Amino acid sequence: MTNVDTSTSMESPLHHRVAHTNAANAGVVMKEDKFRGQLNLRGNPQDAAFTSAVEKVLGVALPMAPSSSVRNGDTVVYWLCPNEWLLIVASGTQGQVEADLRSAMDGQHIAVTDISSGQTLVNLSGTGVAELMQKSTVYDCHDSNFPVGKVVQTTFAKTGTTMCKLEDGSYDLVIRRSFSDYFFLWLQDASDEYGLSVS
Amino acid sequence: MIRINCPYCGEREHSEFTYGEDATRTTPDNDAPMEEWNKFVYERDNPAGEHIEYWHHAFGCRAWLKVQRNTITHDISWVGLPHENPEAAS
Amino acid sequence: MSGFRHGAGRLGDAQLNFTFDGKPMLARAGDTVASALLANGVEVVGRSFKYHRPRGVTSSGPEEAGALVTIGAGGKADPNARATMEPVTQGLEVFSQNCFPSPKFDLMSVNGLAGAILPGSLFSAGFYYKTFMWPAALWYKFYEPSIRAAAGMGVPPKVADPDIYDRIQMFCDVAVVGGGSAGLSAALSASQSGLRVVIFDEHNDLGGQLLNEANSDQNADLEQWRKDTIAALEAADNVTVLARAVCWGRFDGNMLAAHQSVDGKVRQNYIKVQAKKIIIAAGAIERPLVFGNNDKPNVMLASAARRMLNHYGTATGKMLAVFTNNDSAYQTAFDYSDAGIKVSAVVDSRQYPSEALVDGCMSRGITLHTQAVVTEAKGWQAVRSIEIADLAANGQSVSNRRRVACDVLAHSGGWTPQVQMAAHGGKPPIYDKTIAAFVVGDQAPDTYSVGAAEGENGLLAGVAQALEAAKAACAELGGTAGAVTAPPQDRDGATNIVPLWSVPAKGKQLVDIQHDVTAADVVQSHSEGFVSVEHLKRYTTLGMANDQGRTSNVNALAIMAECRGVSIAEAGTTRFRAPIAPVSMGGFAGREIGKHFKPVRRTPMQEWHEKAGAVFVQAGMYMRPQYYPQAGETIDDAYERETEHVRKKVGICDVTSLGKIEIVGPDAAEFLDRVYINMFSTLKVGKARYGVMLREDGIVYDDGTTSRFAEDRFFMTTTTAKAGPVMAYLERCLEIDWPELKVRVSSVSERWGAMAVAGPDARATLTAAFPSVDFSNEAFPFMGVVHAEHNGAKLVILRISFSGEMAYEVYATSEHATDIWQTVVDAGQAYDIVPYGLETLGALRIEKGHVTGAELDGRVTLGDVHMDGMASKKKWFVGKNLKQREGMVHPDRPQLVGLKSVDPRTPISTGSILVTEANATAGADKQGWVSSMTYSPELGSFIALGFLRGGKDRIGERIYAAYPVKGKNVEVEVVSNHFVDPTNDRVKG
Amino acid sequence: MKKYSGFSLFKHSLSHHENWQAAWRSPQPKKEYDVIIVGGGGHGLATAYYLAKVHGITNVAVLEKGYLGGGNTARNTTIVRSNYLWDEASKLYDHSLDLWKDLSQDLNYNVMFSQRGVLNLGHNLQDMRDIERRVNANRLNGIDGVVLNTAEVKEIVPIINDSQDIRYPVLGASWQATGGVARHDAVAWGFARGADSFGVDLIQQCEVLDIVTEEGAVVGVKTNQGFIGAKKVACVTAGNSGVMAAMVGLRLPIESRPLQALVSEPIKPIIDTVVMSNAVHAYVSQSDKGDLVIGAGTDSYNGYGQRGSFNIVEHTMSAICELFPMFSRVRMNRAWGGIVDTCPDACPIISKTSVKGLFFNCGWGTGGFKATPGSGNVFAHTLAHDEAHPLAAPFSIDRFSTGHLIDEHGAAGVAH
Repeated sequence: MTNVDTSTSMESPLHHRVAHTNAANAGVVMKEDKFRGQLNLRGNPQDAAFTSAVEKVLGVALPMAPSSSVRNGDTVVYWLCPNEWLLIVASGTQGQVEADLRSAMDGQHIAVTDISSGQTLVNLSGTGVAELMQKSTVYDCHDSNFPVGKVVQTTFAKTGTTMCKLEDGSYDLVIRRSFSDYFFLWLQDASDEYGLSVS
Repeated sequence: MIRINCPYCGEREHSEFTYGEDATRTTPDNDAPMEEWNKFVYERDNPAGEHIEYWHHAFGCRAWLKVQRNTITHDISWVGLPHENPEAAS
Repeated sequence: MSGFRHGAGRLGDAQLNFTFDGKPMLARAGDTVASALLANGVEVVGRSFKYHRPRGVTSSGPEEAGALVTIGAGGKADPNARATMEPVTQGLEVFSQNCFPSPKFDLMSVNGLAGAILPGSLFSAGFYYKTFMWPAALWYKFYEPSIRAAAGMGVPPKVADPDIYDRIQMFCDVAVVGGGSAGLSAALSASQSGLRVVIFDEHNDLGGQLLNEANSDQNADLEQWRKDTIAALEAADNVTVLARAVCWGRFDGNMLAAHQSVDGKVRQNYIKVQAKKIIIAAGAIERPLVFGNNDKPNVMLASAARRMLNHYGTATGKMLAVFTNNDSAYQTAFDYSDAGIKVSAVVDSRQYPSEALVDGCMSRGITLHTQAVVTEAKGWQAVRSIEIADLAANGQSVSNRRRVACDVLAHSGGWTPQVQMAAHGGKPPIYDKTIAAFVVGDQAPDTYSVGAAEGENGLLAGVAQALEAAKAACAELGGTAGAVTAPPQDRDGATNIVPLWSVPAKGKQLVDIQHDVTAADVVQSHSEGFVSVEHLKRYTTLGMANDQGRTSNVNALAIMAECRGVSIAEAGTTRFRAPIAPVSMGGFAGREIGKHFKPVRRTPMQEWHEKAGAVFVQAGMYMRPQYYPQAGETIDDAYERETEHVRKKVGICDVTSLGKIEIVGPDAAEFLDRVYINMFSTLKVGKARYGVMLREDGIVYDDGTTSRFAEDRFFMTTTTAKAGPVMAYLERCLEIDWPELKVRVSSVSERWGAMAVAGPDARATLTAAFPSVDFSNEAFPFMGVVHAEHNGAKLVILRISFSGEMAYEVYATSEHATDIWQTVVDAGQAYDIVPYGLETLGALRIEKGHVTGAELDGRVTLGDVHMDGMASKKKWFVGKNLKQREGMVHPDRPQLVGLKSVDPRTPISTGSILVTEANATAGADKQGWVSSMTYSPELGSFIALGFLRGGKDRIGERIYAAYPVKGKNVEVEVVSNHFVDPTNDRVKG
Repeated sequence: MKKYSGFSLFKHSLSHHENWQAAWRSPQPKKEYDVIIVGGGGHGLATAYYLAKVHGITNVAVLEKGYLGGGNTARNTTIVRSNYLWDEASKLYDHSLDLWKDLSQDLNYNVMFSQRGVLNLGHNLQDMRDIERRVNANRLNGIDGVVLNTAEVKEIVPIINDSQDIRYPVLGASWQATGGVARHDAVAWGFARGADSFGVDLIQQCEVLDIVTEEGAVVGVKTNQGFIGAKKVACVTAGNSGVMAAMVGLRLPIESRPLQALVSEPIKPIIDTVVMSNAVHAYVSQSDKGDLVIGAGTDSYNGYGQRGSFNIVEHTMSAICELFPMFSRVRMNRAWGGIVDTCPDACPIISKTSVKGLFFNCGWGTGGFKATPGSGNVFAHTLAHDEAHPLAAPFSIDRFSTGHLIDEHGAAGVAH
């Protein structure tokens, strides 16, 4: 896991919900991966100067295939659009990464925006997740349509999400901060029959 | 439900999108006479049949798309980017 | 009573108890309410819609139009349930409907008597429209209330439904609608391709017509085939079997919708299936024959009588008679006879039934009447005998009427393929003479209609069609359908039907037995000119009952076609619309009710406000603090205190819900110059500027403050309501209108928690909170922008004011926002800082004459709110062209004004209408309205903002704020909308 | 025309109802008419009726491509009210409401107009402010209306969910007691029968293929039954106005979209007034037959398919179950979509056009049914006098170029 900043001055979007009493052998397990650094990157994928500069800073090449992602330790890059990516980095390092990207791409028409505190990363796993997804999203989450590593931006109940399927079959969901409480309340109800555990 | 094949994200349910407007209108010059601006802002072909229109993939990649849809059958015959055009646009 | 238990059928042995109108009864596991009621000898289960005639079980499926009951009580009462579709569960409470005091003796049946006494009923087609008009007053007082009381069927629950419903989205390659022999075969075959398959059936037991077959030794192999096929499907992990799921509609993009009944925490699942290919094997439904009193209890479809006996082990009577115009009904007579139940007659309207059938009757000693019809069913409440007669060769008259004893009459008018689902695909069905019914014919894209649903009633032939469809569907999806074993026996599908649309004899011949529409009504609507099928439907309400006309439509169309002297094909059908069967509203709602109806968005400081005892109010999707009451304070006390305190000292307010957008790129300034009416390219780095946007039609769209962080980097704020729309609008402009501009926009609304700190002590408070920042007027002037860090938080501080006081907006990274808020609050203790809510925010901005959503309601022009001067003459901007239209700049337009109570303690209600005369009444000249009001502690008076015709030039005038709703009428003075500090000194101080 | 009455009904019952005369003739089209009305829906038939009755112009044909009253007249939630915000709109709708009051007697056809009152719910402070302003304005226009609080709403609709801690609590409502509902089909049939009795030709299955003009003036229409001449042609073709306009090269400020509605199974009386909520998009009343009649919103995109996006219905169902939690077990029995023509300012167009002799009555959006008699009445005047009826004048098509718009969003909302 990432080196979470435990400074009491910080509050994750779901901090007030972790006290939730956990169901025994829950069918749905929710983990909030708090305070991950998240950057929105815009640039021209045809521009080698841009792509190589990013690769230098991140240590991984930008994923170019639609809906793909790359991972390197704590650094994850989601493809969002041909000229837009979401960078998820170790907690607390986003400032440095942003600065490095700016200096590496000085003068180029790019945009790097730190959106770390604006959204949170939530992992959903468990035997009930497949059914939970059928109730919560209009996207077909079957492996044949949603393989490991794919990145999907879609709706989740009445909010939006960017989600990625992991090797273990669990889902990482990016949830907007102001909607995260609603997201939790929905999860609580929709996973009622499977039991929900939160950590 | 209408499903729109987003050139970036693939085929998605239309609840991920928001409708923009008629994509066949051409914006008048900034200094065009008011009459022209009036026609532009208010008048519509509003066809019963093939309609070329903008959609915003608001809950997806947030791209604005140009879509050719039949307003009677809701069949979508073409999806592209704002500055592309369907060959058989009618 | 006539029905009774007879044999086991396919039911389990488990005994269940249930009650009917409180009377205890026994059932077996697997019974439906209908089969159990019949087994208990119940004949009359309810009353009909219009005439309140007795009604009993008429079918064994979704087409049931007679046995509508209410299941359960209290919040779980389920009115209009079809007894044939409801499984009996232990302790189930069943109630009859539309009758008082009991189904056997119903007071409202006088409606029926009136019909019985007069040759033709008073309640004939369209009778509503022809009477009840004189005297007019009586319509409301008497006629309509009586009609309402008599109408309706079940009694709806009066208390909330305690059950849960789920909405489920599924996806599959091949969807199969119908779990009969054809559907089962298609699904199994398709599943062997490895593709994803979903199969629906609305019954608890899959098998369709196979369940009508006797569960006997000679059918053992057929029954085994059914069981094996179902087992194979349930075992396959790429197949989803949805039993008790009525697939009720097909929508654009091959979406199928279904409601599935489930047991457990959830009552029903509303399932949407996105399919690539759709195989419709929905089967066919038997049609009733149209003859006298054909609605009488114990008149029942032949296939239903058969299923009751063979599947449910329930004999529907002790003496059966059969009336048919085709072959299929004979098997019912044979099965009953073979089961040792007397069959008193088979009445066949055809002259020459096939030899096999004739022999079948003879060998069983069943009297066969050919070229004969049933003219009338007899019996006080249920069938006790029938009157039959010979049918003339031309079919136009009858003779030689005679009585035949029986206590159940099984009839068959042929079979109607279930084409609705296929028809939803857009193609109108076509009439097939050989089976005297409509079939799909021209298939919709990606759709295969097979088996009885396409008019093929033969068992093996239907299965063959199904397998063909599965093969084709899989092939188109790049898969290979597997080979499945065909059923070990065949059933001939040829019905050799000779249509008999109605029996040529007088008497109440029902076409739609649920809405009491008679053959005479159809004839009458023809003579009155209601000849189009849609007119017929609407004029007689035929086919509008909850059986969706499944049993009535074809008969009615045929009768109408006869009247018009056109072919049935020419008469056509009404349009098929979803749902094909009634489905609960709760299913659609799913869980998206209560707190899930619409999300509540929270700001980082939400908990802080909750702890501080704030009262919250809806603001878009947010719940924002309205005010922070102290002990014993009313809302007025609270906001007046908060307002006064901000003016005198300092207050803090959560403004996180504002939209925030980062605009980056070499052309960012040019971009802003186009979307704002005023100039932003001239804005200096480190400065903020108020901006206004127009719509293309020149109406004010949104306003906010935009700061310049760097030459190519701006930070825009929008109103709460427009945060989303403005973001989408900016993206639209860049991608569609001005792709040449090098600009990128990103929403950072969620990134920043925002707080306004306002009041004379704001500077001192913030200086104490953030010592690293120089808040001096020189270093940080009005409209200045400063970046800072504090305890790990990134800060952006703007010196802008919405209150008219010296004020700052502090933006802090969201995860630190509460900490920063607390830091400011702690630092502010020295100045008794108070948190303030929307009421105070409103009071302050009204005193200052600033506009918000209450004024900018999507109807005002720049001139209306005195902002025309802001619009740059040097450049073009969105809305510039049309804002000049004569009607948009007309001097008589209502313009923003301030209003002051002449008596300072008299409130000016929002929503008052501005008039010039005191005590305005109807017809008064309305000159404007009051958009927002407050008490101004500073002015010691109630004040308001409003729009007044030509208001700009009417300062000083005394007019009235009329509020007729409460009979109020307040004299007000028209003043400038800048009540407080019009010269703006405080914000600059 | 044989008069309808309880007695006639009784008399006919003695003869098995076999001797009723047709409600209207089925004539062959003449060569030429004084006025041709395109569209045999409620508005078109009402226009024909008032042309004949009020203005004595009876050489009139109504051309209907399908069957009479088969368009939006047959597909709406039948709500009648007049509590609109702006004078122009409220006066027009109130004129209509006045005509509704004696319509059954006037037509000798029971349109079952039932003034059971209309509630427009408010769910937040701004709703309530808008409601108060609207009702105040109504009162000063002589239109009845009161503003109710939650308890008063509960008195009128005892089954409504008055809990204050739901997402959209009922804070209050406007109440127009004179509003109500009517039997929508009967309105078309009544006007048709009435117009026919004055000699107006009602021609069904007659589709207009083109509007023929000479030197900028209308001379007639080309139909699937041949050319039919007329110096005045009035298009009252909701859901098709854009298509009609295109025939003479006009473009209208109109977009056509599906509006959906649905009915439940018939149930015993449980709600005897009309409840509308723009905020949550739900409109419900109970018909005399016992059906709950529920209105949903319009699609966000253009469509002519007479079927809409089902998400809209799902949302409305959530709203209905939120307001009336006991309805969740009640079943939806039938659902349909009508095509509504909507103007940018949510107000209709009743107007001459730049083509001499060509008139349009369209753009009623989601609220046209309630206007049926009034619309026909002022449009007939406009046709007869070649100049707008005073109540119709503000709804001229010119308002878009002059900028004198009448924005009824909010008051109209997607209100039915």
